Amino acid sequence: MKPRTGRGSTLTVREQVHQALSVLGGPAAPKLISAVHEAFFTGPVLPRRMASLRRDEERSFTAGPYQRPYYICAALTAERLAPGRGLLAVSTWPLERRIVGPLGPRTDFLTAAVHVAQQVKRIVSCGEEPSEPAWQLLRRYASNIPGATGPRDRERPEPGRVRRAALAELAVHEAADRADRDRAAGRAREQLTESQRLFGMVVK
Amino acid sequence: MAPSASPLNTATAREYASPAEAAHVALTAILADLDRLDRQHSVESAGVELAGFEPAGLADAAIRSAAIRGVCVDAPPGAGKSTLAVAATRHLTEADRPVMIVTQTNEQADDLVDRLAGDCPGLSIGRLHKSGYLAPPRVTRHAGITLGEDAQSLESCQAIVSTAAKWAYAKPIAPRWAIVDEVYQMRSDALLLLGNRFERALFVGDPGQLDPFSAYETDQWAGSDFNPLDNAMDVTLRNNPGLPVHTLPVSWRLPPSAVPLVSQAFYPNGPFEAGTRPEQRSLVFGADDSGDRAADEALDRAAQTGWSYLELPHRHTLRTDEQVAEQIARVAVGLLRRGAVAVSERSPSGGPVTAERIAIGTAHRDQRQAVKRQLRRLGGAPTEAITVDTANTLQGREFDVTIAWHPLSGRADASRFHLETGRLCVLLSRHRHACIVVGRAGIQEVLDANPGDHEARLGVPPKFPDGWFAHQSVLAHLRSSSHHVPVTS
Amino acid sequence: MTTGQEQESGSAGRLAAVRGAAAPQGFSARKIAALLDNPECGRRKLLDAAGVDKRVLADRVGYPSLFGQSPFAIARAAAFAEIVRRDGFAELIRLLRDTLNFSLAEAGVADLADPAIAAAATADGLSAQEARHRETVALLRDAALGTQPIAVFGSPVLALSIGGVPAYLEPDAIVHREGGRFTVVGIKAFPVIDGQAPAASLTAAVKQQAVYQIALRRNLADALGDDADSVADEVVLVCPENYSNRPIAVIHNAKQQADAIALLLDRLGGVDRLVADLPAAADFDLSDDGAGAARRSPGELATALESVGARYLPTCRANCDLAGFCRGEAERAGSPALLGPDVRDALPGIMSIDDALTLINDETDPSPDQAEAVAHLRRAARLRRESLSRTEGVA
Amino acid sequence: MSTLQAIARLQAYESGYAQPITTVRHAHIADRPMVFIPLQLAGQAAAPLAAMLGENRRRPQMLIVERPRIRRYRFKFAADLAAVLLPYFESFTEQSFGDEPPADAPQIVVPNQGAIAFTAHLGRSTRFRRIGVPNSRSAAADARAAAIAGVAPGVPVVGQWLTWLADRARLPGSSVLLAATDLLRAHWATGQSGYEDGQLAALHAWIDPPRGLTGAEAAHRTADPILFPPAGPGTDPGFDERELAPALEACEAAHGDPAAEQAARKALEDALRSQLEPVWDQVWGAVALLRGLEPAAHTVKRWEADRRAFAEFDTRVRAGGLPQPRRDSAVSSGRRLGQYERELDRFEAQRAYDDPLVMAEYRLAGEAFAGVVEEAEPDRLIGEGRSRKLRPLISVRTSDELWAEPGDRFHNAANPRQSATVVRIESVPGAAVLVTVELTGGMGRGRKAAKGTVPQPGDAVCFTSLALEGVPGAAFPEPHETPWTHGGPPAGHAPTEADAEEDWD
Repeated sequence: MKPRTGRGSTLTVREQVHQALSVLGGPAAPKLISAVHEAFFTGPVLPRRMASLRRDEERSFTAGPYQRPYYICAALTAERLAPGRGLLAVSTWPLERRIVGPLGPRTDFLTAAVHVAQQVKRIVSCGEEPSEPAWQLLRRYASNIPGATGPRDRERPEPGRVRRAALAELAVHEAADRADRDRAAGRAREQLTESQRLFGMVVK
Repeated sequence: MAPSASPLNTATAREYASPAEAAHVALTAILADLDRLDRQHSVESAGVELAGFEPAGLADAAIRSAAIRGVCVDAPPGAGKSTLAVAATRHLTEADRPVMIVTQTNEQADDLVDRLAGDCPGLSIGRLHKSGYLAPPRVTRHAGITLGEDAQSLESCQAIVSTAAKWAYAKPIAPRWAIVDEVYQMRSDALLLLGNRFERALFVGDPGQLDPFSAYETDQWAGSDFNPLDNAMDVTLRNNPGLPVHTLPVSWRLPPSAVPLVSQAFYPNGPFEAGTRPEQRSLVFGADDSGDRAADEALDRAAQTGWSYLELPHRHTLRTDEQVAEQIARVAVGLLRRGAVAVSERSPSGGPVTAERIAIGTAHRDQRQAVKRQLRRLGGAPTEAITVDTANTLQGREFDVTIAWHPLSGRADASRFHLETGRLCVLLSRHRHACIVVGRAGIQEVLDANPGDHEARLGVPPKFPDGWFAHQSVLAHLRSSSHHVPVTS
Repeated sequence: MTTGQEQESGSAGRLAAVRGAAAPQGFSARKIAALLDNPECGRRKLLDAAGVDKRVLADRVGYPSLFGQSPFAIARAAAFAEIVRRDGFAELIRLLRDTLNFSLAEAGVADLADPAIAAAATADGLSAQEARHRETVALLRDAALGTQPIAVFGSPVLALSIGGVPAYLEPDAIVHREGGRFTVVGIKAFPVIDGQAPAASLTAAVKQQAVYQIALRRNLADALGDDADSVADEVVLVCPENYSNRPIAVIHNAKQQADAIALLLDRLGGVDRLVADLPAAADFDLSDDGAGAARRSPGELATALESVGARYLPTCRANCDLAGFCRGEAERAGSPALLGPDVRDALPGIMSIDDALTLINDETDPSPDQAEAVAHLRRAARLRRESLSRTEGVA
Repeated sequence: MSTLQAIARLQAYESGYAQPITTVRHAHIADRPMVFIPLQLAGQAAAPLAAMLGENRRRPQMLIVERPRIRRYRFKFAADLAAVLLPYFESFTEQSFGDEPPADAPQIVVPNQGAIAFTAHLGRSTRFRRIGVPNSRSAAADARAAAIAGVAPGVPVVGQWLTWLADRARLPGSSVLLAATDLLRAHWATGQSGYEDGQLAALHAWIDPPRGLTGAEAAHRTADPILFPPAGPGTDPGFDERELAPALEACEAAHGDPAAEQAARKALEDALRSQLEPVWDQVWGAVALLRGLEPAAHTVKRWEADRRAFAEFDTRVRAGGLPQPRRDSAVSSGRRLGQYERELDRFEAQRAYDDPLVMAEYRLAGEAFAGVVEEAEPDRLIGEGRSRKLRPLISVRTSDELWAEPGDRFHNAANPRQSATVVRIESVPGAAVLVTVELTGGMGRGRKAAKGTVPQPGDAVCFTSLALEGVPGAAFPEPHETPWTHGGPPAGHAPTEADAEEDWD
């Protein structure tokens, strides 16, 4: 019997994590994943349920590679290609997207902002009211991106504006960040086994 | 404390041929700023464009903006504060600008009146005073000084001199230029009381001396831009960041032997140098024995090196340590008995160091009393004219020789009060020739064990130098073999 | 003035012996900053230098330390730190842009708590802290030389030698402006309300950051050659704003605290002497013999403690685990210190409360050195008697 | 601390019981004080956890916050507090009429300075609130209003009152908000350090130990935080861990299930009561001890000032005045400091005039002297013709250490309006001095002194340099006239929406 979350969801944890990560479009820590799931799906995912997830996925991958359409895997630190602390990612993403260099945390944050803003916009354009957690999440991004909010919309940031602001800052980091990712991804392809490419290199 | 960033930095003496020249340059720069403010002011009140405002090197842009209404001057000990006040008064009154002069004590007010009357014949001077004030000879001896208890009766005078306290109660008269003296000893709430009596002001003060204080202890305004407990200079600068701040670069009081220590220990932000050369100052004695060996040795050291540290054996004592009080009295009496003569640029042939030219400085009032009693006992009438006072009251005064009761002598610990930088600075910077410090052994240990609480407050920039550090460096200097006179037994 | 390290290089071994078989207790920045509270207390100096766990020791000698931190305080601190750190230090980066004018581009982050760092280095036989320290220094160096675009160093590890005892210190963060200075950042859960923070907490925080400043300066100097002004005198404290959870940054100049602590650190030479003066038999071994029996009895430990002079102040109870023991000692000795510095100051040259009382009550005659103080005390006692007798009924 | 107090501490240590350092009580104790003991959740500045309060020692009221991390519950606490305090305040305004001060005023007694600071925090975090009425300016505003709905009408008002109390408590000699530890320390010296006197339990034990124990023994027992919980606002970390944490978790878990909520709330209340009750008794104990002392003459006057101040602020609140600003302007901070300083001088002088034991401190410091009149020249006149004035001379023999010099001015402690100028000081046998002073004032109108206004030979007299009446402060400019040196006129401080909606998490 697969573990279920409390709030009536019929999805497994890995499915919920996948949902959330697909919204964010980049590596994320369990707490954020939980917040996203609460904002747009069926409520929070208890972080401790995600604790063993990466290891379970790795086990099932090594048992029979690519048996599943996707695996919840690791993000790799650019320098050591080791699993980034506490970060979860999706195996179907291009390797570059799972690399975390010095600018990685920032660009992933901005990318996530873009996607979250789009998600909220979608809900609004369907004439529905986004949940308070959704607004909370959007605020969390908006308040930390220059130009994402004005004096008027601190409470209910305007998604389009948040998106534009995030893209604007992304443009600043783009080149440097891309270079880090490409370089690291290249090394990973040369040096790492398939499993390591997904779950990172761990020095024993 | 010296304001950190200053828009214009008056050159330090090093860059000039002579201290005199450096001082002159500083003075000229200050007067030039007064003119700019004044011109801008008159233009403003005339409400016309600033046409033909010739560009000058200094903070003209800033000064053109109405924000700039004052000039600040940091003056280390004996750097010619009153000379500046007199010069500024003459400068402004000659341009038909009446002046109000604000001092912190009646002593200072009378001194200034005396100087003004002497240096500016023809200047009409008003001395505004409280009821019950008795004008001292140095005031009454001049003609052309009008005394009065209310400002209106003096309004016709070009310069009106009074204490901040009296100005605060005086009936308002038409705003004039203000010259505020000893502004670092003036509390900001005291300036707030006067703020509407002037439109432009020259603020002069010594950043190294004691901060104003209140018997009511509170930190409720810590970090506020208007903390009434802060000194008037700091608060004015915090609210008017653009004000030009000058530094007078030369001390005409302190002898060359004293300047290096005082400057580096207490004025890291505004170093200064001596206006005199070592050979211009000397202290000689008629007799070489006063009957007290320790006192004589301390006096001889002081005469040779400008400093001596008379150190009694270690022990914890009451604040009023009779032995220290007695030793101090013996030094003072010895000074008189041995007929000390001070040779200086003022009196190249030498003038006697009379009781009037000697001061004894203490930290506490009861110590002052203890010393006075010992003086009466050991010296009698001849010592009556010796000034014995606490650091607070000695501020701004000048003497030939001073004797200081070390604030940490005989103590088991060092409180914030005893570590206060300004207190030590005042005690060590009143003299023209020599300073004798008296204390008990063990001060080093007390310092090492009590580094001070170093309390942090948001919005309150830490003061430099820190009292604990100043004490450490001063003590290191005093205990060096050339000044140290330990008393055994 | 020679530095503590030079003087102390030899004493580390002897200190280890004093500590015995128990695991050493590392120096924390707070512990080091505590030097300012009571620098001349030999007892604390020695025990800290030897890395003895004062809390356990206090327990063993029957004066359990009354300190403790509420789980709520701990949880609150952790939760707030999480807010500041999450999303790649997004909140901190916002604050750096507002308060230190960081440019948009300066958003690079390094996580020095990443277990991979330790993992990688244990391979070369380093402890986790050594490894993180090595990595920290390497990255700081790169930043200083401009080869790495890192603006925020999270959980770096600095090294500082305390009287010859090496200590590893972990600031919350160090930030760096390209071509600019390094600034120590502390994340604190006490609030800044209308621009003011509780004085005690703020002062403690500033002193703590000052210790990091010293370590950072010394580490950079070792790595890059002397370059004192590459570290800003100002520290940044990130605290909750008013009554909310929203982080706000405040800047404070910590030079005074740093100067004072640095000077005291260099004077720690005293430890040498303290160790030397310790009786051969005395040590503070808190370990057990493996069979669960303590190596040292409470009695032995107490005797060892008494053989090192302490400088008890009532305020010790606010900042030292051993305060209870030292108070007990002062009580047994009837020391005036028991009644606080004010009373002690009123009794110069009088060593015990009993002496004071017999002198005041004219039961003994003062020594010449005491005469003055005693005369004053007797005058005071007389006035007190008079005034009380003048109004019966009270007392 | 003076040498006299050092002596008192030594005697307390010797006897094992606290010793008096005054002969009368220098604070007013109201007929209907209200004791207020707030507790706060560790780690947060103004997170109320509970409070025990009331006018009746036997019927304490308890307020608790079962979910202290949730703002709605904090506002509920503030509302509950208002529901107790506001009626208490109003009960004093009913009888007030016209310019006469109300017959009595509220008096809040808290355990310690920490509680006063917490009172200020509570005031600060509630006084700017607006009552949450949704107003359709924008969706955002509505959402926010919804969020702060439940801010009951009383909340901003009680916020202003708490702020007023905390401000007034800074004023020397005021008795509207008193800390029990301050009250006790101002009247007794213990045989422990001043630092330790900060703990109400120990301090109280030294002064009023249970039967069969000395103060020292009783104080020793208070070291156990389980028997003697701290007096707040911080709770004992051990208690937090063992009892509070589980109790609060239970409340969280029970949320949504009324029955369970009831039970959990009850459990929490019991746990908190165990921490509050001992303190409650100590504070009331302190009030009783102080009541037992005879009030000093001037307390009446000072309490009248408190009553007037109360009435003034009450009118201001009723008139819907603005809440106090976050920080003082230049002018208001200047005015306040001036008032504090004048009150401090007056208070210290009054204490000395009211209390020989306090006066003794000044005698020891050489700022006062007491003795017996040896000679008197009661009818001495000086000056000529119309300007002839009555200036009696008296010579007082005193063994007090006197620092004075001829010309120094003193005041007759028994006749404050009479000042005495030192003419000469001669030392006489028996380690004493003979002080001759010239008297001015306090002798009636005529050329002859009114009967009994000039001390006679043999009279015991005391003269002090302390003056009961200080000089009034100079007039500060009006705020709108704030000079350029102090940044010019400040912007007004009407609370903004942001103030009203400030987070409180």
